[in-house]
This record gives sequence, C-alpha cells and structure tokens, in this order.
Amino acid sequence: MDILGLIQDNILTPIVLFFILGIVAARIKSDLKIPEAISEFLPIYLLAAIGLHGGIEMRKTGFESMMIPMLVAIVLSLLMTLNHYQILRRLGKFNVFDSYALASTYGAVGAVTFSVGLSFLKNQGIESEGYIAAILAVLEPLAFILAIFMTNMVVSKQMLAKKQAFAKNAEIENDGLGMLEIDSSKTKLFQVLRESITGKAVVILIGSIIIGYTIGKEGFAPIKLLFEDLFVGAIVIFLIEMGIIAGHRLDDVKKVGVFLIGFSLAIPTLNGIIGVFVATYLGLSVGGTVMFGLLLASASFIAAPAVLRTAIPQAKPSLYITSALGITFPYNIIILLPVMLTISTIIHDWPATDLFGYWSHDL
Amino acid sequence: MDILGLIQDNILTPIVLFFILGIVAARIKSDLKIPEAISEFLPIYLLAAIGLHGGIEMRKTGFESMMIPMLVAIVLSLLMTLNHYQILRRLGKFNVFDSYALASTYGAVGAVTFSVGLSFLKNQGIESEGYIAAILAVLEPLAFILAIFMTNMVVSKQMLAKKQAFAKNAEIENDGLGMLEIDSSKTKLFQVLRESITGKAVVILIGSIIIGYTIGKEGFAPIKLLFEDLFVGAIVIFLIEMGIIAGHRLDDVKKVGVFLIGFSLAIPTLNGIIGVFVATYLGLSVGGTVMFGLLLASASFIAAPAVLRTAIPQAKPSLYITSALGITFPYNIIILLPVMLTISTIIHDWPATDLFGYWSHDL
Amino acid sequence: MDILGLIQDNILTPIVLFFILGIVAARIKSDLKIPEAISEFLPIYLLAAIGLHGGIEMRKTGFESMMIPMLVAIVLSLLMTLNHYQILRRLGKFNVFDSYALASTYGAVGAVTFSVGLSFLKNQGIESEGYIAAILAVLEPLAFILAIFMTNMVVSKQMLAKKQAFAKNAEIENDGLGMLEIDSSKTKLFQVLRESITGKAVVILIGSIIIGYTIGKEGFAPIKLLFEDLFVGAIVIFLIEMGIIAGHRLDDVKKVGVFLIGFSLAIPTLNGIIGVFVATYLGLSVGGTVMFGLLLASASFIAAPAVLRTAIPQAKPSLYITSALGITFPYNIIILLPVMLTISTIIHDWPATDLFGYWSHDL
Amino acid sequence: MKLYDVKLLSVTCEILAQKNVIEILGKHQVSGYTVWEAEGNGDKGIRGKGLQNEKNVKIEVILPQNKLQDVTEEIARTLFSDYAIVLYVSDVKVLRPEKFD
Amino acid sequence: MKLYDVKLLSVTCEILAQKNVIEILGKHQVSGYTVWEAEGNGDKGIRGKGLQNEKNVKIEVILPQNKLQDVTEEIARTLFSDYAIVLYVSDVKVLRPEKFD
Amino acid sequence: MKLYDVKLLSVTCEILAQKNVIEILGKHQVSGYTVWEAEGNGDKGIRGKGLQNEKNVKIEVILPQNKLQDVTEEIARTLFSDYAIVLYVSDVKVLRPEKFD
Ligand SMILES: Nc1ncnc2c1ncn2[C@@H]1O[C@H](COP(=O)(O)O)[C@@H](O)[C@H]1O
Ligand SMILES: Nc1ncnc2c1ncn2[C@@H]1O[C@H](COP(=O)(O)O)[C@@H](O)[C@H]1O
Ligand SMILES: Nc1ncnc2c1ncn2[C@@H]1O[C@H](COP(=O)(O)O)[C@@H](O)[C@H]1O
Ligand code: NA
Ligand code: NA
Ligand code: NA
Repeated sequence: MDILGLIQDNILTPIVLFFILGIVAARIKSDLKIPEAISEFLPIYLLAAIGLHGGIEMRKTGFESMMIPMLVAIVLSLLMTLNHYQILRRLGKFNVFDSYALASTYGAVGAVTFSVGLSFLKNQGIESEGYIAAILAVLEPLAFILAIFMTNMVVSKQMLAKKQAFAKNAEIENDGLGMLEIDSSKTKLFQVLRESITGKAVVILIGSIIIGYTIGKEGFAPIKLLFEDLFVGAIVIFLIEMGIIAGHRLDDVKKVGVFLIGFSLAIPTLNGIIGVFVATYLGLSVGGTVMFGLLLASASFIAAPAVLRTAIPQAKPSLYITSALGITFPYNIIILLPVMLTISTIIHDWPATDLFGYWSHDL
Repeated sequence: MDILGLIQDNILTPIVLFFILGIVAARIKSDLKIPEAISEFLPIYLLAAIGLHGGIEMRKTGFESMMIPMLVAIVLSLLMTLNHYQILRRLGKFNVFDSYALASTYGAVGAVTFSVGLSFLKNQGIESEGYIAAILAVLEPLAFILAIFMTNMVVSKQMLAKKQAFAKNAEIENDGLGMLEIDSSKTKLFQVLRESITGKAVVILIGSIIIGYTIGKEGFAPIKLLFEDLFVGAIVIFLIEMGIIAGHRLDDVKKVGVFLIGFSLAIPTLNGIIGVFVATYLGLSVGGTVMFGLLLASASFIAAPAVLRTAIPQAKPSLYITSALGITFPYNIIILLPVMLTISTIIHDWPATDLFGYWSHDL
Repeated sequence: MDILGLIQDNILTPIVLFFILGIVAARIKSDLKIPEAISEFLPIYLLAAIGLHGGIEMRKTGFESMMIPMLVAIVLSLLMTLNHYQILRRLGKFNVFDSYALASTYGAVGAVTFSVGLSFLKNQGIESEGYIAAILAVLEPLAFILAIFMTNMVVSKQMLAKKQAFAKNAEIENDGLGMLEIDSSKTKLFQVLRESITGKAVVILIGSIIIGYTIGKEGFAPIKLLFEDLFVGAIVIFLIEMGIIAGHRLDDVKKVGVFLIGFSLAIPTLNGIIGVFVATYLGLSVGGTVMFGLLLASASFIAAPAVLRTAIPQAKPSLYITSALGITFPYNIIILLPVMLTISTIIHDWPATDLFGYWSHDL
Repeated sequence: MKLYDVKLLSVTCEILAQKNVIEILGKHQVSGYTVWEAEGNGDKGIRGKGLQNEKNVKIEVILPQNKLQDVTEEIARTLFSDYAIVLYVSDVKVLRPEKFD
Repeated sequence: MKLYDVKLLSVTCEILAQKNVIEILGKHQVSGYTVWEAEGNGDKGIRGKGLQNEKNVKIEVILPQNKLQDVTEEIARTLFSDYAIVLYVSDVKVLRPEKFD
Repeated sequence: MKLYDVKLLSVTCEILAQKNVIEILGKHQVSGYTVWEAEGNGDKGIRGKGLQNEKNVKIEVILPQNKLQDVTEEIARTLFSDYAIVLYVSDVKVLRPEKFD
C-alpha cells in the first residue's frame, strides 16, 4: 500500500476520527468534555497496559537483546535534545529558557503517542519488540534531566557573573549570597531530578514492566480483558479529550510563530526517520522500528508541563504545550506514523548487504 | 406474552432493578452515590455507543430510507410541543414560562431513556433501524429551539407593549431602550440556538454516527468490547445514580400538583402510542417502531436544565426536572416500553390493508 | 503445595504486586495516584459484583443452608469484638474510646479484603458458597453497632455519675441537664445505628444480592462482562490506590506502638483460624471456609472511619486506620489467605469423625 | 511591601448562572476572576447533591472600589429574581492594585 | 445600592464533622451555607491525600451579628477537642440583609 | 467568647506553583494552610479548562500579623514574575490565636 493510502487508512480509524471529533467540538465551542477524573486516570491505565505488555514480551526474549537499542536510544535522545537547543537558540532566536524547555519537550517521549503507535501497529497486524516499553521508561525522564542540568549551568553561570560584577563594583562582603543561591539552585536541581524519576509515569511504567515480567502470560490472563482487550477503546476515550484540548490550542498556534510551527513538523520527521533507519540497522522488526522512530519523533505534553514548570519556570508553557500537543501530536499520529511504517517496510525489504552498504556509504 | 407478563419481565431486568435500588437508597437516606465524574462520563459514553451503532447500521441501509421517518418525527415533535403548551397553559393554568419549559421538556427526547430502550429490545432479541439514532440527534435540540423561539416572541411582545404604554404615558424619548432589549433578547435567542446545536449530546451523537458510518463493522471491531459489549453494564451503573436522584425528587412530586403528575403520565402514553402507530404506518420494524414511539414519549432531564435555565430562566426547574425524571422516566422504562412493544407487535401482525384501512378511517 | 510455596505464589499475582507497587510509589514519594472519583467508585462496583455473584449462587442453594453459618458468624463476631476490647483495654492500656473503636474495627469486616479473597480463590480454581456475601452484608454494620452501644453505655454512666456528684455538691436544680445529655446521647445512638444500616456498603451489597437472586444466571448474562469478567482487573486498580495509602501510613505505624502492631497481626490470625475451624465443622467447602475465616480476620478501613468518627469522635482515627490498612490488610491478603487455605485444605482432608473427635476433644 | 485597598466580590450561585455573572464582569471591563464548584443550602433549597447542573459555583472577583457598585447592581438587577444566588463584598489588600483596575 | 453589614463565619474541618457543623447551624435557625472540599495542613497533620473520609471541607456561613456568638461558641465547645477544625470570622457586606436573619 | 485579630492570606495561583508557596510558608514556620482547586481568568489567560496541570489552586493561610510581611514579600519576589498568581490579604478574627503563631 502506498503512503497516501496508508495515511487515509489511518485517518479512518476510530482513534484518529474521535481525536478529530474532539478538535471539531473545541472549534465549534461545544461544551463536550471528558470528566477530569477519567482523563487523569487514562494515562495511568495506558502506561500500566503498555508496561504489562512489554514486560510479558521481555520475559520471552530476555534483557540482552534490549541493551544495544536502549543505549543507542539514550545517546540519540541526548544528541537530539542538544541539537534542538542549538536550532531553537540560534535559528529560532528563542531565549535560553524557552530553548531548553522546547528542546527537552521534543527530546522527551510522549506516552500517549506511544499508545496510539501501538494500536496503529495492532490495527495493521504488526508486532513490535516488547522491550521498547522499557526504552520508553528510560527515555521519559532523560531529556528533562539533561535540559534541567543545562539550564541550571546557565543560571549558575549568570549568577556567578552577576555576583562577581557586583563584588568588584561595590567591594561589599555579601560573598555568601551568590554561593547560597547557587547552592539553592543545586538543591533545586536534585529535587527536580528526584521528581523526574519518581514521576507517576515512570513509576507506573517501570512497575508494570516488572510486574508483567514477573507474572508472564499466564498470570496476566485474569486481567487481560482490562489491560489488553480494552486498550484501544480506552485510547479512543482519551483522544476525544486530547482532541478537545488540542482544538482549544489551535488559536495559540498562530501566536507561537512560523518558526516554531516549522520546527514542530520538521524535527519529528527528521528524528523519526533517523530512528527508523538506526533501528533497522540494529536489526529491529518492522513494527519495532516504527515504535523506535516514534519514541524519537514524539514530544511530551503531559509530563513536560509538570516537570518544566518547576525546573525552568522562566520558560513559557504556552510555547511548549501548544507546539507539542497542538501541532506535533496530530502530525505524528496522523501523518508520520504511516510514513515511518512505509519507510520501515521498504528498507526492511532491502537485502541486508545493501542496507549495510547504504549505511557505510552514508556515514 | 401479555402486557402484564412483559412488564413483570421488564421489571426483573438488572437495569430496572438497579434503578429501583437507587430509588430505595435515596428513600432510606443512604449515602450511596455514584461519583460525579462517572455519572458525568456515562451519558457521553452512552451517546457515543448509540451513535456508533446507529452509524454502522446506516452504512448498511443508506440514508434514503431515513428521510421520511425523520421528517415525520420532526413535524410530530413540533406539533406535540405546541400541543403540550396549550394543555399546560389552558388546562394546567401554568404561567407562560413554565408552560413553554415543560412543553419543550416533553417535546424533547431523553438520551438515557433511549439507551434503556435499546437494551430493552436487545434483551427481547429484537432489532431496530439504525437511523433512529440520527433522528434522536436531530430531535434533541429541536423542541428547545421551538420553545425558546416562542418564549422570546412572548417576551418581546410584552416588552414592546410595556414600552408603548410607557412612551404614551410619559412621552419621553427613551425609544431606543425597548428596541435595545428586544435586540438583546434576539442575541440571546441566537446564543441559545448555538448552544443547543453545539451541546455535548448533539456533538458526540452526530460525531459518533459519522464515525460509525465511516469505519463500518470492521473498523469497529477493536472498540466493540467497550462500545457494545459493555453497554448494558454501563447503563446499569448510570441507572443507580438516576434512581438515587429520582428518589430524592419523589418528595417534590407532591409539590408539582396533581395536574402535572397526570400530564407526566398521560402525555408520554399518548405521544408514544401515536409514535408507534405512525412508525408502523411508515413501515418501520417492530423494534424501530418502539424506539420511534419512545423518542416521542420521552422527556429530557439532562439536557433540559442546561438549556432551559439559560433560555427561560423565569421557569421553575423544580417543575420540569421533577416531572421528567421523577415521574415520566420511571414510567417510560418500566411500563410504557412493554406496552408499546405489545402494541407494536399486535399492529405489525395486522394485514397491511387492514392497517391502512384503520388509518384512513381514523384520520 | 506447602504454605511457603502458596504464599510465594500469592505474592506473584497481579493483585498483590500492584498493591506492592502502590506501597513503593508512596515510599519513594511518587505523585502516582488513582483519581478520587475512580477510587470512590471501585468499592461500590466491587460490592455490587460480590452481591450479584452471591445472589445468583444463593438462588441455586436456597436460604436454609445459610442460616446456621450466619448465626454462628454473628455470635463469633460479637464475641470477638468484646474480646478485642478486653485485650486492648487491659493489656494494651488504651482508653475506653480507642479500645472500643479498635475493637469494632477488627470485629467488623473488610469488603476490599473480601474481594481480594474471592479472586485469590478464583486464581486457585476454588469455589466458595455464595451466601457468604450475605454474611458479609450482615456482619458489616454489626461490630460497629455493638461498639457504639457499649461506648454510649460508658458515656451515659460517666455523665450520670458526674451529674450526681454535681447535684450532691451544689444541690442546684439543673436536674434536667444530665438527663438531657443522656437523651441526646440516645438520639445520637439511634442516628448512628440508622446510618450504619443505610450505609452505602450495606445498601449496595444487600441490594445486589437481592437483584442477583432475582435475575439469576440468565438475567445476569448481559452484565456479566462488567460485573464478573472485569472483577479482577478492577481490584488491581483499586489495590494500587490502597497500596499508596497504606504506604503513606507506614510512617505512622511506628507511632501506634509495638502492642498495637502485635495486635494487628495476632488477632486476625487467631480470628481467621478460629473461623476456618468453625466453618469446616459447619460443613462449608474448602473455599467457603477460607472466606468465612477471612470475614472474621479482616478489619474494616473504609467503613470504619465514616462510622466511628461520628459515633466515637473521641477515638483517634490514626490508630484504627493505620493498623487496619497499614498492617492487617497487607498481612491478610499476602500471608494469612494462603495460610488459611492450607489449614482449610488440611482439615478438610481429615476424616469427618476425626475432625469431630478433634473438636470434642478440644472444647 | 505596601498593601493597597481593593474590594473582593464573592458570588455564590447556581452553576448555570456562572456564564451570566462572567458576562456582566466582562461588560464592566473586569476580566479577572476565580471560580470553583460548591454545594450549599439557601432559600432555593439544598443544592449540589443531584444532577451536575444543579450545583453551585463560588466566584471571587478582586476589583477596584469604583467598579464594585455597577457590577453588584447589575448582578442584583438581572439575576437575583430568577436564580439561586448570594453575594457579599469585603475589604482586602493587594500588592499590585494596578493589576485589578 | 446600599450594602449592609453582616458576619461571615468560615469553618474548615474534617469532612466527617460537616454534619455536626450544619446541625449546629440548624439549631440556631441558620439554614443557609456554602460548602466545598479542600485539603490542608494543621495541628492534626496533612489531610486530603488519602481516603475520601480524611478530607477537609470548608463551610462558609453568612449570618447576622447576633447569631454569630452562639454558633461559634457551640462549635468550639462541641467540636474543637475531637476534630481537625479551624474557624474564623470576618466582616462582609450584603445587599439583602433580611435574607440572612 | 473572645475573638482575636489575625490575618488571612489568600493566594490563587497555578497548581504547579502550589509547592513553592507551601515551601515558603514552611520556611517562615507557618505550617497550617487550606487549599482547593479552582479555575480562573487573569493576565495569563483562562486557566482550568484543559490539562490537569493547567489548573489553579486557591491557598488560604491564617497567620499572625508579624509573619504576614515576610511571607508575602517572598512570594511576590520569587513567584510573581514567572507564574500565574494573585494574592490578597484580609482581616479576620479567630478564637484560638495561639494556634496560628
Ligand atoms: N447564609 C448563607 N451563607 C452562605 N451561603 C449561603 C447562604 N445562603 C445561601 N447561600 C448559598 O447561596 C446559594 C443560593 O442561595 P439561595 O438563593 O438562598 O438558595 C445556596 O445554595 C448556598 O450555596
Ligand atoms: N493556619 C491555617 N491557615 C489556614 N488553614 C488552616 C490553618 N491551620 C489549619 N488549617 C486548616 O484546618 C484544618 C484542621 O486544622 P487542625 O485542626 O489544626 O489540624 C487543616 O487541615 C487545614 O485545612
Ligand atoms: N481580579 C481577579 N479576581 C479574582 N481572581 C483573579 C483575578 N485576577 C486573577 N485572578 C486569579 O488568579 C489567577 C492568576 O492570575 P494572572 O496571573 O493574572 O493570570 C487567575 O487564573 C485567576 O484564578
Ligand atoms: Na522525542
Ligand atoms: Na418527547
Ligand atoms: Na473481622
């Protein structure tokens, strides 16, 4: 099937259609809304389901095969975050804070996007490696930690500079003050680190992977109905709400500027396709390759505000939430997923030597 | 099966029994309660399920067959609303506002009643035409729009009269004022119209019909568990809460007066039976006929307060909520549904010529 | 299978593992949380499911067989409550209020523990008598009523004594005052009695038993998916939250003191094992025996605060909630359930005469 | 830091009148407000136990003295007769009075 | 429009004491009140994170000066020792003082 | 019963700043507070309709006059520029002033 056919096929699934319904509802100012308790519960449920599924699969395949892909994903994710920063700061002329916040939003991963990816593949009858859930768990806090670390470095430097300038001019003895603020900035860094790692997404995901690994397919049987069979239905409900919120954000899209709109489309495409090639090279299956690409392509819009508001309060949340949820998320689930699947299918069909040749040529 | 047997059969279903449990809980002042988020979510879920089901069915049958029944339903619904008004205003001696509010509450349709009707038929193993969901979607805002329009006419007339009287007496030049208020009354009318059409019930219902139509039976498969198999269970949960609220309302039933109690029982019966005959005449199936009758018989108790409080704030909500939820709803789902099914079954067994003969005679 | 193997087996089920995940999440101060509306809804759902199941089973077996076990359970529950009081007051040196509150917390039954017990047995492929749900319903308010009655007696006596002392000393004519307070104390007693019996747990449980009894297996079919097949999944979700709350309580466990910690482990063990022996003697099945023992072993941590805060406000809730939820609940579902199952299996294998001989010997 | 005198208007009303109150605020160029759901009891009976639309909300508005009169007057005139509603005014102090002008 | 002086009594207490407070109000012929759920911290520790019954509520009562004394006195006497509870009183103005008599 | 004068500090801010406010309270030995979720509108636009983390909370703190100045000063200095936040102070009376020292 050609890309356009696949995209059209993808649009005509309940998940995407209900997402669009949510957007439409928001645009016509309907009062349609999924109650807060439900839309707060669904991400927890989705992550538990993803984790259980991943853990059960990993029990079959073991840990070893996952080491290289995970390491590569970590390195790629960090490099990409730094790359985003350079683009945003230099080309986009955003200030340091917004640049780091946006860089890490796009360096981080989107658990909801991941869920949609899984059911996109399911719908196509394609399997993916279970350990990708574990990569999701590790990547989740990673880009934030990097961004927070870098921001703190910048802030500390600025404060040190200020202090020195101040000390030189006035020669007064409030030496301690600057160090104190740097200290408090360090405390804050550790606090944010702690919170990233103990964040609910990471905890429920890692917990569920371990539980899935422990109980295996047999132990899973009594809860399969809830955590597997209802999975797609739950995403549908959640995407109504995401559509509504994205729809409300569309007004803000104009405000984020052309540069950021371009960024929000180009970066996922670039990162995703890099991911697809790398994962194929690493020997992942067609489905695993798409999920690997999706991890790198996705931007975080649920975890991001929670972490970044505390870590980089100077950054404007309207920028990173709007671009991640209002532009990148719809683009990823509607367009990029089928595109990546098509690419993955094509390059998986290349004879291994060719692919290798292609790569050695390319690098 | 005779009517009494059918009624008894109907009472002994989980839906009706849990509804009664809710009533009992309220009467003995139990603190039993379904959390708000759940009872706010369930109508959205029910409407999505109804819409999907309807859309999928319509894909099979096409739009054409639905045109006549829909037009007839619209005309009947408007005529009945006007008829309710006359009865309430003239015989019931209610004021203009209460009369219009009550008239449209009973002219409108109840989505919850509709859900119960669907599972009542399911329980009897009877199918109904899918397009009736589309009629539900169209009727939902209709009676409100009419009632609001009529009320605004009345209010405008009153204000014009006042202004003229005032102008005559005082001969002062605040001519603009009256027109201004009429203008603001028009603005309000349009605003309420907008809100009726973009109300969550209409949006989710029409959206789901379109989605169901688009995805068809095959695309529905991954979400069938949630949106079809869990349907009756979800109604049961919702009816516990409806029972509780209806139970609390029973005290108010005495206050609404004998006339309104009679109205709340007689009008649904009359409208429902008219609906059954008309639908049979139009060639609907036994099940479709019952659902058609139920649309006309049902009163709205979720959408009504939301629309009417804004549109006709002068009307007393205790009147229309109490009668619709406390009297008509239980009556409809316990008694009238089996009665309509019995009638529908009987007249469907008449030879077509007889029925036609009956009608031409009757009209 | 030996006890240790069974315990290990039990720990490696999703229910227990997700409970432990909740505890871990709380200990590492994660922000993981099941939204309130969900965790408020789940007990209602669980009780409805338990009740329906019980009612359907009772329809098969009739009421007669349940009379003796229920009477015995009532008597045991009352005796145990009084016994707890003596232990707490005399050995534990708790004040009257805390003693009665704790005594009744452990005399009462835990509906969540009961749910876990049912799915523990299901997991082992063991059936239990349906009427035990009815015993649960009757025992639920019982221990509270006793404790409240006793506390009121004590308080009345104290007040009478005060009044008499006062009257003797001052010879003033405020005779009415003391009687008034005793009267108000009686009113309060009746009020609390009323509330215990109309409490949501009792109402939904008894209601569902009756509904289950009425509709039978056939009428249950359309809602089986929700109320039976999803049961274990729902417990898993609920136990995440219970784990979180228990985890937060662990800090308080140190504060309740060694005596109460010992009490919270010894009393369930003792009561549970007594229950197992008695139920076996009464002829219950292996599974029924375990559930009977669990009823007596379990402590109430959802109903307790609601009733006891009103009835015995002087008692410290931190004591009874912490011990019931933080110590006894985990102990019961992880350790005691497998222990009781092992004992039950062993003594069910004894020849009937032996068992009888054992008992007549023992008593 | 200096604190400046402003007024706090608190309106408790049925949830379906919230829109009307906020509209009135907007008409008088008051754009800031805070709102949350509540239950209650009053002349119109117990509210908040049943259907979602039968709850109350509490709306708090910090506004300058000179707008208070007009806003309360319009609320009283247009909403008091038809809705479950209560309103009170109190004196509060803020750090940035220009924020509420 | 003229504003009249009345009192506002605010009680923050554990949810299970709500009934008691409202009963006391009733005894003193105060039928109007507004209530919503809240979390908090105080002498009895952090409240609102765990079981539903361990939350707080905030209860607001507009009442005339002459009832204030009796109501607060009874709340203090009967509830302060056993419940997590805090109470404060402030001066507010209303349009319809007769509504709160 | 005698009533004593204390201050009530009310902070309405975005939910993700709640932690910061409570930290500041802690630093100044104010451990008691009450908090609940709210929606609102202000200079930073409508809040509370979308993602959970974009809601507001309202935080109420009863505290003695002598701590008020420091607490409000620190909140203003550290949070006003980066967060959606509003703060006001009012005079209230309590029965047990020692509870809030
Ligand atoms: N005396 C009062 N104190 C506090 N709130 C009140 C009072 N009276 C009424 N209310 C609130 O205002 C709402 C509407 O009042 P009413 O119009 O009197 O029914 C009630 O539901 C309460 O939430
Ligand atoms: N200083 C305070 N300011 C505001 N609310 C308070 C304060 N102290 C206590 N509270 C509230 O009152 C509840 C009970 O207080 P306490 O009895 O001190 O535990 C707490 O959970 C808080 O919600
Ligand atoms: N004038 C006002 N009256 C009451 N609450 C306000 C007002 N202005 C702002 N707020 C609240 O404070 C929050 C933050 O305000 P802002 O920083 O101006 O966006 C808003 O979302 C409102 O909840
Ligand atoms: Na990414
Ligand atoms: Na109708
Ligand atoms: Na027990």
